Amino acid sequence: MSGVTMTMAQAINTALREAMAADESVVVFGEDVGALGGVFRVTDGLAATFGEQRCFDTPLAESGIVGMAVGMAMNGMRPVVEMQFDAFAYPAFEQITSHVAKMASRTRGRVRLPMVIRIPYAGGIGGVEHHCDSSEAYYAHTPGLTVLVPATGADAHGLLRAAIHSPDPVIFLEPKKHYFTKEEVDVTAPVPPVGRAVVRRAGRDATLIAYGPSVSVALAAAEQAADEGRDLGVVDIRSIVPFDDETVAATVRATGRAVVVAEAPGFASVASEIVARVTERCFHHLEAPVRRVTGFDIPYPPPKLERHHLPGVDRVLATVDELQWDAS
Amino acid sequence: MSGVTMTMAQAINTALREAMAADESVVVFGEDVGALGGVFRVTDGLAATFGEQRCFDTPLAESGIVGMAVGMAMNGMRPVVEMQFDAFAYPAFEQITSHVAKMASRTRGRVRLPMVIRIPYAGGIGGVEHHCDSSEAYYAHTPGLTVLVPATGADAHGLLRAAIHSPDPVIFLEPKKHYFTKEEVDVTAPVPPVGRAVVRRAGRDATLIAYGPSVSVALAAAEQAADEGRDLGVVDIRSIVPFDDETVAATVRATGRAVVVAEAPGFASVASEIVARVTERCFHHLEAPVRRVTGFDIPYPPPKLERHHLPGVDRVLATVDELQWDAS
Amino acid sequence: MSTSLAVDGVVQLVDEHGHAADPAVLPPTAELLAGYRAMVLARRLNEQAGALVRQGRLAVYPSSHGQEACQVAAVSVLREDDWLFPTYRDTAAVAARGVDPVEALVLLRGDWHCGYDPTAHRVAPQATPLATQLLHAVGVGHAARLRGEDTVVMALCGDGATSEGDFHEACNFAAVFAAPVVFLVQNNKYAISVPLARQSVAPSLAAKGAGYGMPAVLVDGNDLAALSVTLSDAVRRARDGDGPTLVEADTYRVAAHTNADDPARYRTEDEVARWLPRDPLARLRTYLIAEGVLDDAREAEFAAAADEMAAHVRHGVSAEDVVDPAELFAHVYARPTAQLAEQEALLRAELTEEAAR
Amino acid sequence: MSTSLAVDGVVQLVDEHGHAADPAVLPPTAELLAGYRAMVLARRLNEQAGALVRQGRLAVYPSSHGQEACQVAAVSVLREDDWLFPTYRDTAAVAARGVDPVEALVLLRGDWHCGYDPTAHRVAPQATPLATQLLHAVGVGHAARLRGEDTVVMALCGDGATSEGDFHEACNFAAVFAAPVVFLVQNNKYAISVPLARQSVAPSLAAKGAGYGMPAVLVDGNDLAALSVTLSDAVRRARDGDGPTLVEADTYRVAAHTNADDPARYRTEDEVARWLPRDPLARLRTYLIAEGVLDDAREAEFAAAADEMAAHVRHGVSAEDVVDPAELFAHVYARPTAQLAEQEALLRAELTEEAAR
Ligand SMILES: Cc1ncc(C[n+]2csc(CCOP(=O)(O)OP(=O)(O)O)c2C)c(N)n1
Ligand SMILES: Cc1ncc(C[n+]2csc(CCOP(=O)(O)OP(=O)(O)O)c2C)c(N)n1
Ligand SMILES: [Mg+2]
Ligand SMILES: [Mg+2]
Repeated sequence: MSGVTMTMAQAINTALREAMAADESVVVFGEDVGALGGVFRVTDGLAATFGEQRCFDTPLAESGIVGMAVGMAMNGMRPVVEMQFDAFAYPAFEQITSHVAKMASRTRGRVRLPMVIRIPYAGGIGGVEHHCDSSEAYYAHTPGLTVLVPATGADAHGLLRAAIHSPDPVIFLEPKKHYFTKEEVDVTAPVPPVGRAVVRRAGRDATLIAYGPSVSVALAAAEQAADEGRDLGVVDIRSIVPFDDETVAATVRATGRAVVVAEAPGFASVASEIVARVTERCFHHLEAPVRRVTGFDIPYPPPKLERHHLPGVDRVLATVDELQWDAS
Repeated sequence: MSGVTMTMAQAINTALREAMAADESVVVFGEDVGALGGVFRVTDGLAATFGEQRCFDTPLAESGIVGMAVGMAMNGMRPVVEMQFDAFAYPAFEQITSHVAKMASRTRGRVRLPMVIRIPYAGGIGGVEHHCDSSEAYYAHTPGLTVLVPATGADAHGLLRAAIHSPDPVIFLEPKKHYFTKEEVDVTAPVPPVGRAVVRRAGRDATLIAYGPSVSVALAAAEQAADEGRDLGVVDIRSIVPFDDETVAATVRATGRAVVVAEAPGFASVASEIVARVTERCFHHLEAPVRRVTGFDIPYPPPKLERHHLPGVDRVLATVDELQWDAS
Repeated sequence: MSTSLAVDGVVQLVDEHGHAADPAVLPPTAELLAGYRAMVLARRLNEQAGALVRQGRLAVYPSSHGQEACQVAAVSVLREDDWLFPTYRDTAAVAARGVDPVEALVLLRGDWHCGYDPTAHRVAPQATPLATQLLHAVGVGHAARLRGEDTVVMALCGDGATSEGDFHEACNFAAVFAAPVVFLVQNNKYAISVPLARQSVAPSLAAKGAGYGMPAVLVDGNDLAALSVTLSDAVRRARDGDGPTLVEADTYRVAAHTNADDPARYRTEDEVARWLPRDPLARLRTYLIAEGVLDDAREAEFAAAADEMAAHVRHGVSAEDVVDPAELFAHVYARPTAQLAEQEALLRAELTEEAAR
Repeated sequence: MSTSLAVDGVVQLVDEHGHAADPAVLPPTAELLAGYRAMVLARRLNEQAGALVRQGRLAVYPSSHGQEACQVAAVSVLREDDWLFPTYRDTAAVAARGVDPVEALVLLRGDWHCGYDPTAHRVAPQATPLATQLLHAVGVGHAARLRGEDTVVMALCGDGATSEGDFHEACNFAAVFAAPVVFLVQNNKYAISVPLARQSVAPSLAAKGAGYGMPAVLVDGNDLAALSVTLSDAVRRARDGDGPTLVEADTYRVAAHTNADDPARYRTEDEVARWLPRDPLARLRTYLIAEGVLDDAREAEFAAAADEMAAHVRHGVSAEDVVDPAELFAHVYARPTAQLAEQEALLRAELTEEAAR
């Protein structure tokens, strides 16, 4: 692999650069994405390289940003907009649910919206209230949206290229705790397909199903379980919508046991969906009910308490322990 | 039962009247709720009876309505606001998720928001786009909100009284297809508790789990199944949050088979949650995976096509047929 | 023309008696005649659609009766490559733009959410969620500007919609980016039952322009001449790169909000009656007759065109043009997901079974 | 006082050289002296909090350095039973209102989202989602009016926040309901990195008042005297039932957005330097010395008070005051649900096990 070591933020920056260089219609805008390069520096240098017409700051209004992107996408552009933090995408919720998601259906496919809404997402950075929400369920529940969540720098790069290339609108959730995680990224690798999960680790005893910020937790748990003699596989969903039933179900059928790991509150969540659909598909292969390790059903905690809320290795392994091992 | 025959709209109107008469701090506001009495006439006559200070129209802005209600609840009132239709609550989404749901936690319980957001909800009335969304998943996934969905006139009356009385903010989803369904309602009945499901029909063979507009569908399906010799029970969830695991799990354990019926798109929905938690709790009692009959994962269809989308008796019974009856 | 950009006072060129104080500032008579004809068609469309609702052939129709001058002027000032962003109430404007009214009525007949191809006529889908479309209009305009095109976007909304946050964000974005957008607020005094006084206590809705650094004009919304001149000016400014304009049209919703509405609950017949003499068609008719360009023959000609259009609408709306339910799955994504393909298969199987019964 | 309600021109009573053109219109000297003292404390709080961030004892601090006149005046014009709605940047205002600054800093120390009791001092939690709190302010005010109370609400926001839809809806609701709210926009020229020119191309943010039918005033935000007079007027109007006022304070964010920010990326040192001579403390100090009411003894007294406050903050912020994690479940609902009780039990068991290891 002809990789370069870079942070996830740099991988995303690289993807944006490549897309902007390749296609004049790609424009980047949002709050502080211009001169500042974004509060996480993800858009660093784009305004300087591509000019203020291609990368620009907007007035401070998220509904405005998304609504304007809708119009630009209606008129031949491929906007890539940034919501500064997860909870600050909520003012744009109406635009997202009532227009971004529905325009193609509304117009019988005559008006498609090739746009990407990038959202620095989830917790683990000690951010104050409103800066750490895991909001994927809202989007995943809304038909018409594609919802991608990279867990690695390589996927952040590749999936963002795929997202910008997509004819459909994409919610692109960037696990902010990994923004500054360094990794070797091969920017020449082929763009991964949208809608495919990936097995990050094979394992015979049970399957951990995770996405985004929880993939590293699942991998660490599997590592530790291995020391204790239990062989856990890890599936990284990557694409929440469309969902890759094939990969996930095949893995769970093989192990007969599964735990879903996700940061968001568990109730009516993507984790619930994964439990439901895996159970529907693998029922007679299951030795134990599919379990969830999720955030609690509480508002995101203050920084000093977030470690209690977030699914950690211990909680994952404790849950794996409960998968009725005696029964088999 | 000392009932009076009335529509669900009248039952809600009665509950509002009683609450306003009993407590000066109860105020009703929203779009067209004053002179017009609401587009569904749910607030009919309240302005005339209680004066324009207690029931009034606002400027046309849903975030404004909910945000103002937050402030009024902070300052001693019990606002009951109406969102005109389900999809028109989305502009208020930020206020709902970031404030309504979080204020009590944010302030360590020092500021509670005793407010109710009434939302005419779901489909079945041939409404044009944006008038028929089933949006319960968005609210149910948001910790801090109580989410109630009556299926009958009596519950609409009783649960709304309970909602207005609650110290916590309540999302009150009114199945608009039942607004003009007539029913005997005993307005002197004790106010039902929040958080309790109710068994609408006992049944030994399998359990249909439904809420709101789907309860009547489930009951009709059970009726038809009975003719065909299959004894289906029906549980009406009523209170999505808090969720009554006890009642639901007990019923499913007894039958060993269950189908969840709901109008909303199934992906990452309340139906997913019910499948997941029932499976977690009843795994070894299940003869077949818990199944879902939900709306498709598509934007709400145009009026002439909605019947294809909505879970109907046939689809429910076809799914019941698939519950692996040979296996037992 | 500077008069039309004055914020104080209402721009009016032809008064309700059909009298023009200063004929020199009026648009060419031929243009006014064409506008009158278009208003005749618009009125007829409102009437025909209303009749179809009463016959149960349309589910619902929000009429622009009384607002036909706005409906026509909003469109007549546009070039073919400009864009129109209409609301649910603006079916007549959509038709004036050249969209087949039968296609426009697909929404209200319940067959689909939008029956026409928005790109073919550069007419956005008629917007239901209030004020949301104004932001799309800004985006369409800004995209054109980035490509160096001189497209202009005409964005419509009602008085009620001005209270929404999206109205504010759209005006502000347009002003900050000098986007080529004309915001035309049809102030018809009601948002369903809620009167203007509950939307705003500002002296006018045009007064909002100042807060965005945007020129704003209050114009007699029942005066086609005044609207045409005002909107043309605004379009020219936008086209020249001088940014957006806010135009408030002072008009009145003569009909109910929709057929489902009961206006007796919130306004008097007297109030409506006071507005009827200000009818946009009547005054222009008087003026054109006085000018000698409108005579019985012309009127008959226009009436015939309206008849023809109405017949086309009656016929088209009544045709049983059933949408294949499978289309529900076809457009959600460019390529249906496996999940949707499964759901479509389920529905198809059900339909086959249903048909077999 | 009518001068302070003039929209054209900036209300200024004490210029940057400490000179008062018309001493007769100034607030009583004792009041100004008290205001100066409060600004000294506010500045010290900004400095102390900044130091604690550098020491790693606070996670983050958005400083109001340079905006102390706004912070102090917003509070000094209120009665005890009035309400204050502050933002994340308004910690100094919260402290000026009598809230223990240590409690206010709980948010930024990361222990909890709000460390004080909002009802005790009638200070809402410091708002993070921009402009959202303005609507709550309207609701609090409207509720008071419905009960016949003459409470007034002071609602703060920044220049950036005026672009949000909620700003628009709050102003409009307040105007329509004549709610007793004073909107104080601290126009400090930046929203993080985004300069005012990207928020608005209107001649001023005060110009937005016209669109709501709301009196609006542009005031020198570094002139405590001008702010006090202007805000007092606005509070009086609100109290008298005459509705809301929009006050734009022309000021400058001297410090970075927060410690995490790098202003070198978007503004020059020169620009900052040009604002320093307009410092709110320096000019009032000059004026008060010239008036003979401020001398070295007084200054020493104020400095001592500031020292004491700073020591209290240092000590309080450093105290290990750990919140019981179980509290995460305690307040979500008035009575924890069975589901939350289960989750709390899980956490408690984990913590017990952790402790045992
Ligand atoms: C966001 C949103 N909220 C509520 C509604 C419901 N609704 C439909 S029309 C209407 C009144 C609109 O009034 P106005 O903007 O004046 O337009 P008009 O109907 O008078 O043309 C309302 C409240 C809606 N369509 N969208
Ligand atoms: C709804 C929302 N969007 C984005 C943010 C992120 N954010 C925090 S502060 C800030 C700038 C605010 O600028 P301004 O309103 O001028 O206030 P100032 O920081 O200058 O006091 C931004 C964009 C937020 N807090 N809320
Ligand atoms: Mg109107
Ligand atoms: Mg600012």
